[in-house]
Amino acid sequence: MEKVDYSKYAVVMKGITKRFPGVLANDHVDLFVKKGEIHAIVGENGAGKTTLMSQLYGLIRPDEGKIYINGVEKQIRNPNDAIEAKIGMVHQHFMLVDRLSVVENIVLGQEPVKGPFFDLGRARKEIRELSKKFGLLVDPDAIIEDLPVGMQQRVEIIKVLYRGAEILILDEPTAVLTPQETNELFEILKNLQKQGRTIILITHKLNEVMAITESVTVMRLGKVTGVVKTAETNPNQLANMMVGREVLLTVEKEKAHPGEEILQVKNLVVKENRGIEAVKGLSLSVKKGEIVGIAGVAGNGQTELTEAITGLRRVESGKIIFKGEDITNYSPKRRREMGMGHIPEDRLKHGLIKLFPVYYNFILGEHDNSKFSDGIFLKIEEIKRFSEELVKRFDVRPPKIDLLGMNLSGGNQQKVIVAREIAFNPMLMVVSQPTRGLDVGAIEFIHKTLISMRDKGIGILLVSMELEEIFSLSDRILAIYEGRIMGETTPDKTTPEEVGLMMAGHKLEDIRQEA
Amino acid sequence: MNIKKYLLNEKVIISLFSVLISLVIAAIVMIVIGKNPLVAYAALFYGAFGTKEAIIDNIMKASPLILTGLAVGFGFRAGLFNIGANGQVIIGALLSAYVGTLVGAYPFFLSIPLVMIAGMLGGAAWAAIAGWLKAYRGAHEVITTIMLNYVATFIANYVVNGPFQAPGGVPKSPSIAYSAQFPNIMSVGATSLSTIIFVSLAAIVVIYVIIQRTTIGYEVKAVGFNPYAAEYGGISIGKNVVLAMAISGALAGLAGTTQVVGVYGRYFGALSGSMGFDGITIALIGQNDPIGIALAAFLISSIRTGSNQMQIAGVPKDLVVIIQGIIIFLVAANRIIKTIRIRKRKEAEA
Amino acid sequence: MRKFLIAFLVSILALATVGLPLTVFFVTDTGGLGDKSFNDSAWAGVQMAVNKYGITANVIQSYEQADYVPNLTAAAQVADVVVAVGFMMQDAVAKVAPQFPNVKFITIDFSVDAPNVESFLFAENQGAYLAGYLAAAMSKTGKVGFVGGIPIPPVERYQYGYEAGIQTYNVLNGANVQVLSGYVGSFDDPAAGKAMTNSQFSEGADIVFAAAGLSGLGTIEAAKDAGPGHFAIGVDQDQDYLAPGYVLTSAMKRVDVAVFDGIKSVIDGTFKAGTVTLTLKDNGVGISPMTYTKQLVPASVMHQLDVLKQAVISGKIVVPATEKELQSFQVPPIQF
Amino acid sequence: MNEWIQAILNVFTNPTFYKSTLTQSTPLILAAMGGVFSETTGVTNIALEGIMLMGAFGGVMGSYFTGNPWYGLALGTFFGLAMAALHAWASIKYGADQIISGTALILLAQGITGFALVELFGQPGSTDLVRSIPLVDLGSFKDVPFFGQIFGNLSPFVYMAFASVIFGWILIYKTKLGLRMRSVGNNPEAADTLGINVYNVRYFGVIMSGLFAALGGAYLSIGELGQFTTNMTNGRGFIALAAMIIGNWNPVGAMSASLLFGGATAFNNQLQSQSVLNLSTNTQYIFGMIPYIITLIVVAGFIGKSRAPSADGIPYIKE
Repeated sequence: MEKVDYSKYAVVMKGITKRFPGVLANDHVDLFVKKGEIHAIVGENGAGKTTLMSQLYGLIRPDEGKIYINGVEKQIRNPNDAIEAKIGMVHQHFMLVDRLSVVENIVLGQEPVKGPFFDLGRARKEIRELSKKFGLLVDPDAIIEDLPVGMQQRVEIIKVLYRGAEILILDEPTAVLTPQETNELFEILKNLQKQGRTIILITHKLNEVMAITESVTVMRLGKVTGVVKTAETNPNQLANMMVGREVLLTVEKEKAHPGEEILQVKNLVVKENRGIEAVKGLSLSVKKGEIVGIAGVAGNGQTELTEAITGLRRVESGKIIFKGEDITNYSPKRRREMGMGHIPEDRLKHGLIKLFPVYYNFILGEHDNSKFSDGIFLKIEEIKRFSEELVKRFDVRPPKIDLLGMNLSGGNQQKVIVAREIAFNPMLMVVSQPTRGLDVGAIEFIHKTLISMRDKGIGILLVSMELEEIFSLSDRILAIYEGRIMGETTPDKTTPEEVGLMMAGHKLEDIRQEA
Repeated sequence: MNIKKYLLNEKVIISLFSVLISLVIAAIVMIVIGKNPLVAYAALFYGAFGTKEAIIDNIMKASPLILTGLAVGFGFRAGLFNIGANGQVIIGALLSAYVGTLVGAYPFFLSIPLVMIAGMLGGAAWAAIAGWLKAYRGAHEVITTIMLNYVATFIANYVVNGPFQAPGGVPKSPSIAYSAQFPNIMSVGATSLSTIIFVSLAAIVVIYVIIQRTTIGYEVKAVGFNPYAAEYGGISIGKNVVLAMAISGALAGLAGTTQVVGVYGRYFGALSGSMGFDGITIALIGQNDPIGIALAAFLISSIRTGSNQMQIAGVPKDLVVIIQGIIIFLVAANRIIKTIRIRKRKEAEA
Repeated sequence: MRKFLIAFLVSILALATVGLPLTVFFVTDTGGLGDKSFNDSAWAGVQMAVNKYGITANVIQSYEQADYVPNLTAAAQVADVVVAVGFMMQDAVAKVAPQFPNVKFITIDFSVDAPNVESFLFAENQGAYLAGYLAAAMSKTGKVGFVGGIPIPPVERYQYGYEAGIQTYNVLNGANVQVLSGYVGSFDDPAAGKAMTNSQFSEGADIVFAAAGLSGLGTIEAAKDAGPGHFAIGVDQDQDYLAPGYVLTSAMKRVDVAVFDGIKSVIDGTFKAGTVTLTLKDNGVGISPMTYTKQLVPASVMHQLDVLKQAVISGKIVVPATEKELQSFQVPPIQF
Repeated sequence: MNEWIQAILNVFTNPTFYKSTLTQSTPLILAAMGGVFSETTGVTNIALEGIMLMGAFGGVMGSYFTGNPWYGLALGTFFGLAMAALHAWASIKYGADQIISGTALILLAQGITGFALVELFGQPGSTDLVRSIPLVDLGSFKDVPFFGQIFGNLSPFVYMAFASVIFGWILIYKTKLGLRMRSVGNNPEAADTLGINVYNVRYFGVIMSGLFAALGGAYLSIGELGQFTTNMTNGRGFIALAAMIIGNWNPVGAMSASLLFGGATAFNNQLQSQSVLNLSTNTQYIFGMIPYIITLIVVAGFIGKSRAPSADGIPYIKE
């Protein structure tokens, strides 16, 4: 075996293997990260990137393999060991205590004390110094739940720096950011790099990889499928390594033939859970046979918008008109009966009942349809027959209808939801994040299904955080920012940059005027 | 149904283990205080099954326990912890006793259903308060039902010491009309086997069907498993929380009613006893399954019935409460038992 | 297996009974032993009989009221005499007793009409009457208190007898002693009893009579805390010893004597079915001998109590037992 | 009507009403503080009632066997700690349903105290009288009108109760341990990633709840009476739980709500003791309901809204 000098490397992970019940999450993974570089780990969802980093950070322990930090073998049994080894991690889902202040979150676990008491003054001072040094401005006394996502991410980064981290792991840091915020983040990262920090970036966005990293480790299905220098590769090659075949970057589709307007939203105002307005006087319309894509960064009112349209959230003011009827105050049930389908953003929260068998999940929302019940009793035989049919038609695996929802894979769960929503012949489909967390095969399937629905004349409102998805599916694109539509365009008349600017709060007119 | 599969079901094993472990712990306690557990358990068994009276008594005790067990279990199905069955028993019993005193002029086929409906409505309404507070005011049902238990007790005490008191100054209601009383199947000595057991058996079937076969059951379960998805599916959470509490309360109210129409013939003293709390034990042991609940109710009633005989053998009655506490504890922390089993399996493999 | 078990058990139980003159089973109500009230007192009576006659005795405590019938039945199956205590058991005894014509039942606080049941009732109001008079006579503040558990008939008899005693004192001595009455709502919450008593002390009462089961222990504790000049009055049993010098007296109800006499009558063969109301006359109720407080009570008051006692016994005074009777109660002219 | 005004005025000008409010609130404050400690770290503890009962029993047992009530206090708290540890063990290590585990512990406490009463003291119902913790006598301050009557002669438990509130408030809001408790109660995963041992912090919170609730129980037995009687806590644990919720999981709030409940009871006692009113015996039942109905109204959010720690009641299970 080749002898490698580990001391050049900030991080070496050697032969890391981690098994979860039924899954081999990491299969003898090797990772070499040089001191002072920005190193990307790319791969599809489920490739094992986060699992690998969680082991580096001590959140879970490897079944096999060794970890060397700066050439020295380290036992990292828990985050404390990681922090001691000067490793810090910014998680994809922020690890912030939302009711505590910024200061309290940052110093948590390493609190400065004065006698028996927690020294808030000193903590505040230290944080001010840190944020000045790295250009990460944030109000130390703000309560986390009141801060926007971008700010929260800064808190996360300061948190890591406060612990003196030399090695920073960032897990999908741009997922919740606008392109502009992303650029700011990259500036910060480069600045950190200049000050001698090593950065490991988990992502699946190849343009980001190309933009700021020095080297890349590609993972697929728990294994490393390639290690390359960024300068010596290109997105297509990386994509190939990621998915193991040529990827279809665009979806094949005919030109749309929109019909009459089926959904109109007028001056809609909706509040989010904490009582703050999340949708602020938004208007839009969807015609039969077209896909209207809503582009936006997470947390700009998309969730509230779709929930209001489907009846899951109260409307403060404004109108929702469906098939010419004002449905603003209709129950979700009534909307369903009128022909509104909904593929929800969070399939485990809204779309599926994990503890119900598949055949019960197939009738969710239609259980009192006369096809499945006589008003009191369920027609179990009929429900099962219907479910068998759908399982076959949508190729749900394993094809067992009495399996519990929780025992299906994410892709198959999504298939169940899509199948169910299509099966009731909706006229409008509100689709939110339909491919989040799915593998390429499933994504392709869902995309094709959506296109074929459109071609059958169904109106589709598509909300997605993936700009690529919006571009490849939509007939019209609307960009949303802080609960307002910033502009409308079509994929062939715009660029991702332009939409990105809208997503960051610039009005389309203003952008085009400036240009 | 595949019986073998049913018996090997993890939940069933957890219940059985919990009961077993608690009996073993109780046996150790008995040894510590110098009593022979074999003698005590033999007495327990004899007290529960040794005589005709014991068996009848056992069935009579199990009848309301099946109902409170179903009540708590149905609540659990909807994701609700109805710790207030006691209060619902009381209100149901009071109302049925009141109606029972009014229906003397009617034939039994009218008065009996009237009284039963009154009792169920009473329990249902009382529970629905907690349901409404949960669904529309966000108040946790554990707190509200505990509070409602106290309020119900005070109401009952007030009523049977005042406006609804039988002559003679004893805190009990007047006797209900003869036509509203359930007939006995048989009597051995002073112990009578009343037809109320059929009410409980019927309730098992009805609840089983509701849970497994009806849209109500579908909706209630959906709300219990995942309220967000239920709402997404057009199922009203608020309505179903109130409905589930009301059904749960109706069962508890029915338990109270059976005591009025089949045992005492009136509202009488601390009629609810510990039925409500026992219902929790029973629902947990029965794993919220109607048939499991029926079996668990018989288990608890056997322990309760037998414990009187155990007292005579010199073991304080409080031991039964300890046994129940341990069972609930172990079912709650079912991972303790799972861990023990896994450890054993590993040892066996090693 | 089952047959073996039954045989085994029956033999255990039989072994315990063979060769002894009499087996007595005592079935408590849900209050159970340790209530410092009629259950304890009844058990004391059973023990007296055990000591005197060498009978064998056992107790079954009822966990809930649904246990009454089964427990009475179980007891009647093996015993010669069954003692049942507490008026909540009335219906149950009425059901069980006729099934066991050869077993004698002794009931306390309620009566059942059956050829094998001897029932003992108590005129609690008569004992409380004397206690009330004594309290009024001893009060320095002109206010006395009453703390009840839950307003059930025996407790109410104590209350109205007590209030009648105070009224008597006022009328005969031209005084105006007031009574403060309160209920704590529970028989087993001594802390609540103590708080209620303290409230009454603060409103000027200096002697408080508690007819509140275990809650009444709080009253005694409160008197002790409040220091000299404050007294509690005990109930049911002689509770004077619980805080010597602070319990003025106890309004007693000799459940023990009743039970003992009942058992004795069975042994003597003089058992007679029917209802006996024990009164001052037969020392079934009364006030305690005041072992620790006698010296504090003026001889004149002692004398007056004696006179009143005789008047009650002779029927000259009919002590009220209910609120209604109290309202129409007229104190007859008494010469001390 | 006039006599009512007169009576109510009497109540509020009587120092005993205030003293009684303090003594009635003491067990509630202590137990509610227990609840605050446990739930701040994210573990629901409805077993307060049972822990109080064990504390009450241990207090008398220790005092009985050693003759020293302070040893009783020590034993009572030890019992409380043991109960809480059991709850912690099941709900933290084994991810048990915390409400059900709490229910089980209440039953266990009732069973154990009832059983031990018979086995150790030879009789059910109540124990013998034992020495209780002496009152704090403020000497000549007692003679100060009004205030002397309120504060002149209080049980040390009353001081302990208020001290526990100050202690709890400082610990939870002013120390690093408190910060960790709050973080664990709101987002255990986040705390975990910062190397905070979620389990240990939760064990600490739950076990502290055992300490305080047991003190509350011990007050009833060796603070007030010198005796243990069956089920002497009589629902106070549940009232304390309600006080904690009404007090928004905050020590000071919980204390205020406890004082409200204690005051309601004291008011009830004092009002019944007003001879001018001449209340019927049956009114007791109406008065008795008041604290429970207040609780219902408050938890229903008709008076202010309270908000539990985000992760309250949710077991934290790694991986």
